[in-house]
Amino acid sequence: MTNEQLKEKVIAIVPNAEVKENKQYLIVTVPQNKLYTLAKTFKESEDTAFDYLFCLSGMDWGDSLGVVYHLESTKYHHCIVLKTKTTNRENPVLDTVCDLWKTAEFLEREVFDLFGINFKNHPDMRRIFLEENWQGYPLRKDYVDEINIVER
Amino acid sequence: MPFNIYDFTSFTQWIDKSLYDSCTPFWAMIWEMSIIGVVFLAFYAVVGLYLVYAERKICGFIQCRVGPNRVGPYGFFQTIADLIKLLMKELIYIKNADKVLFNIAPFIVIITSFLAIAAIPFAKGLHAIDFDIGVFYLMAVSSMGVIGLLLAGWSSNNKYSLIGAMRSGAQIVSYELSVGLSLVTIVVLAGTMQLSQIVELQRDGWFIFKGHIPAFIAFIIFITAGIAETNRGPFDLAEAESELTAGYHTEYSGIKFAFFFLAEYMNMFIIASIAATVFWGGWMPLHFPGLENFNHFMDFIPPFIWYIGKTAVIIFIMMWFKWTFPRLRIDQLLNLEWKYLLPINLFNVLLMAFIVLKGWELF
Amino acid sequence: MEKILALTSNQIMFIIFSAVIVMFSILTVTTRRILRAATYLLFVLVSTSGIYFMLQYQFLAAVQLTLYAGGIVVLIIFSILLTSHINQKFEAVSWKTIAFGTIASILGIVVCITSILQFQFKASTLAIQEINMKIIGRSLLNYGENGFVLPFEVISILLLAAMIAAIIIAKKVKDTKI
Amino acid sequence: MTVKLQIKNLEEQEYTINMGPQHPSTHGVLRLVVSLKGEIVKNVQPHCGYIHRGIEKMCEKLTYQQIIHLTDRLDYLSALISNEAVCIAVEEALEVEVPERVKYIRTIMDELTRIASHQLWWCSFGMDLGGLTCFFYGLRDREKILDIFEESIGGRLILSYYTPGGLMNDIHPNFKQRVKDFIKYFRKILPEYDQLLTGNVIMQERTKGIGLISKEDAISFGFTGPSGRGSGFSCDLRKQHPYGMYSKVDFKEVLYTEGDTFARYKVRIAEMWESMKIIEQLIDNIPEGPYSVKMKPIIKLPEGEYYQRVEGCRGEFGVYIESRGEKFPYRLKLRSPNFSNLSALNTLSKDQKIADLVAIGGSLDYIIPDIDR
Repeated sequence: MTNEQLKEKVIAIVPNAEVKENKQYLIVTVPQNKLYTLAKTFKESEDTAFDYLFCLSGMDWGDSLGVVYHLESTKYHHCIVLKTKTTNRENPVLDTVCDLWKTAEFLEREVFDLFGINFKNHPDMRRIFLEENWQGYPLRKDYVDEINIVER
Repeated sequence: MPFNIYDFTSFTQWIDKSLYDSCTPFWAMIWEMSIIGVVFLAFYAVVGLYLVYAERKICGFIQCRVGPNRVGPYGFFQTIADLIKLLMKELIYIKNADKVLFNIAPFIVIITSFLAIAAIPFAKGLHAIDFDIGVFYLMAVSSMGVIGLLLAGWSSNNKYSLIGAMRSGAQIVSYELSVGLSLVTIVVLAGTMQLSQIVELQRDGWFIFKGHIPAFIAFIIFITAGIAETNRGPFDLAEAESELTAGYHTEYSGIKFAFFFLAEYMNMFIIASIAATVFWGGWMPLHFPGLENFNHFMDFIPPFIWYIGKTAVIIFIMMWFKWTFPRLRIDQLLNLEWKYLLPINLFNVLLMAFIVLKGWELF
Repeated sequence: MEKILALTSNQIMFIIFSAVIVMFSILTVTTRRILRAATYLLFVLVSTSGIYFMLQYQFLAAVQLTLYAGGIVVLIIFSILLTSHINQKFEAVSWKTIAFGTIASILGIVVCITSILQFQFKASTLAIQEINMKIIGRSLLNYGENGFVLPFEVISILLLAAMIAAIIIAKKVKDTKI
Repeated sequence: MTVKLQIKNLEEQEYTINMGPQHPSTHGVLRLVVSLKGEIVKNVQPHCGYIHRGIEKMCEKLTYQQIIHLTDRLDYLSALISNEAVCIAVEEALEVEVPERVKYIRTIMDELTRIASHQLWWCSFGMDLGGLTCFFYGLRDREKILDIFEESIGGRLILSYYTPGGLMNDIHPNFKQRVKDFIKYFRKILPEYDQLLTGNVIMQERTKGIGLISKEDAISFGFTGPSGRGSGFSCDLRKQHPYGMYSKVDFKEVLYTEGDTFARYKVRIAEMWESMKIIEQLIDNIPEGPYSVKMKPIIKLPEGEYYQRVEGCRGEFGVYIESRGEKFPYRLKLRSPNFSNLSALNTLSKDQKIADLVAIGGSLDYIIPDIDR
């Protein structure tokens, strides 16, 4: 499927999605409540078949926190980038995709650990790298650690 | 002093007689016991240490490296240095271990291997005890060593140790059957269990040659099961270092660890000795009926050299196995014993009995 | 001192072995840790086989070692390993049990000692002689006089039955709703 | 009199052991909490983070040239390949075309890295199975590659040879000859690996049918690299999304469909052969020319987001850069193959024996710094 067709499909499912295209990928930003529906449709429908989530990155855009999903279809070899964000920095909650792609279970735990984004319906939402009693979320831009982070 | 390197009988009798002549029976006995004890202890330690050295050299050779080569010429004193290090090491105190059993276990392991050595004929007349039931005695004694491993594994209060102990227990108890049955095959052929007689019967050809195919099968099974009984690779599941760190002796340190280590090597030596004695004629030179000149030439090599040589060859084979094969899994290990070795062995005993009854002699 | 020096090796060994047996028997029943009890039992059994060796009764001694020390104690230890934890201890024994135990053991001692004292030990003139393995083997599989083939067979059938039963018990039940 | 002996039913009793953080089979400081029933593994929970260094956070305060040196420290056995991901990402973003010579050398170096990495994997896999001799055989041959690296690059493990726009310095004049000598030598020596381990009955029994994962699961877990290709998941980025010289050389993507430990083993052995093939095609044709293009001392990526995927030795390695036009990346995410592969460990080792868990871990070939980052 070409990027154009994918774009049409995205708009059909989520009309208010923000679609951008760069040299590599089609980048789709969707509201947080629509992400799971879109992801599920994309994974399950026959003509898209995005069965391979090759990257899941947590993001801190300053005003909002979010997650970027890089998807590929092993059947058609087309890729797409999904983005979703939440402006709630105190208690950010997004939908989990770990029932669609099993790799997301660990990757989402990583995002939770380093960004503090909670994933709804995730089976095992714990910190993965840091200790259980670690204060704060290190990869956020406003994280302060006076001892270890030296500002230049 | 009637010293003869071909026959130690007169030598040992001379020592015995001169002791009983020079002092009261009580002291003579005490002296005799002490001499035997010291000689065996020294032998045990030296053989154990140099087996470790041999293993390191052989394994180095197999793995394209040199092995120990710094302490003494060719690293000859490396293991002695290691022993001194182990002796001086701290004995780590385990807080929640069952201290009595924890301390007893290495001794049980080492004593059982020590007991077995007593019955092995090293050369003509060089024998601590020549039991009428020599083979049976060896099996009986070697069956007790596993208790030490089980106690060590359990009393360390460590899960790895416990798994290692369980494995070694299951393994040794199973493989004992094969060791026993393959020896029984030869006992059927020899008609005696006395080790000196078994050796003597091989004057005109070793049992592995005389015993047709069953003796050969029995030898293969004995070596396989023997390696398994000594917990050596590829059957070293009890101490599988990639899975269980060190198995039953994970928590041991210093000299107590050295005991396990030494006992492992001595058990290997014992298994090799038994194999050499029972299958390859012990100290008996290589003889073939009819080739008088050849036989006579072979007789010039002292029996002790023959014995050591044969044992060394078998030990080398065992080390070769260890450094070549990957390790088995526990269920495969038990399958091998119960589904293959044991049935083959039982059939083999029957075959041997049939051959002996028919009186088929190879030569 | 004079008396000690006059002892023969057999007597010394007998004293050592019996001391070990008595001591470890008592320890076996008094210890409150089950694996230690099994280990002490091992020492008792090994010492007993030592006495057999002393009597030149080597076959029985080796059987004692294989079956009791190498077989049964290993099984006991193995089953303890599977079931008990290192910190487990027996409960302290109540005074009633101690009283009954004492009475029973005193009675036992009295019976044994009286029967031993009443027995007429005859001095044997026969030299100590090893019992040949061949004789044992022949009589074990002999159906004539002094033959043991019937008990031998009966025991083997019993063992076979036990083995089959053990296999059936150990076998996992795949489907519980039969 | 009540002797309280709790006879617990072992069939229903699970107990937990900690494999690691210091354990010979985890190849580093990974902690696996393993629930066992007897010898059977019921559940494996990896606990990571023992060497978490926060590389992604560090990258946010480093220039792109400096980031190269950090990517070495992720998967130290495929250091050059990780470097390449960052380099290509930066080059693509700046629309810089690197000279042909650079592409040739990068591809040869990548494949040498791959062979070296697979050799070390073979060593440790043999050791995990208990065949200690493998370790020395593998290291003996790996040493030869490291010598080649040392001559041209200067380092042996953490190489940092690539830089945005080309290479740090040119290859040594001996390089071509030594690589050719090595290929000649290794073509003879690789069948020895098969003799020692692959053909061994014990090894095959230990690995066949163990640690099964289906193709669907492999894709779902992002189970890439040789491990994924053992399950038939065609995930070789050198074929799917070629970079460097890969589109111009002839090589096969090794695929096995069994999905067990032995398949993963065979994929890696076959990949060594393929890598040698690639190097042989390139080594004689390295064009003359500059080894680097002139870049500005401070690289500023235009605003936007860039993603570069490369085929690491253990699977897909990805770099996701979001730039806001500064000399530092705004956010740099590293997609590490080992982390995704590790997430499948529980599925792979369910209901296998402890010994199999070790064999499976060996066949996944995880590198802990890459998991923890």
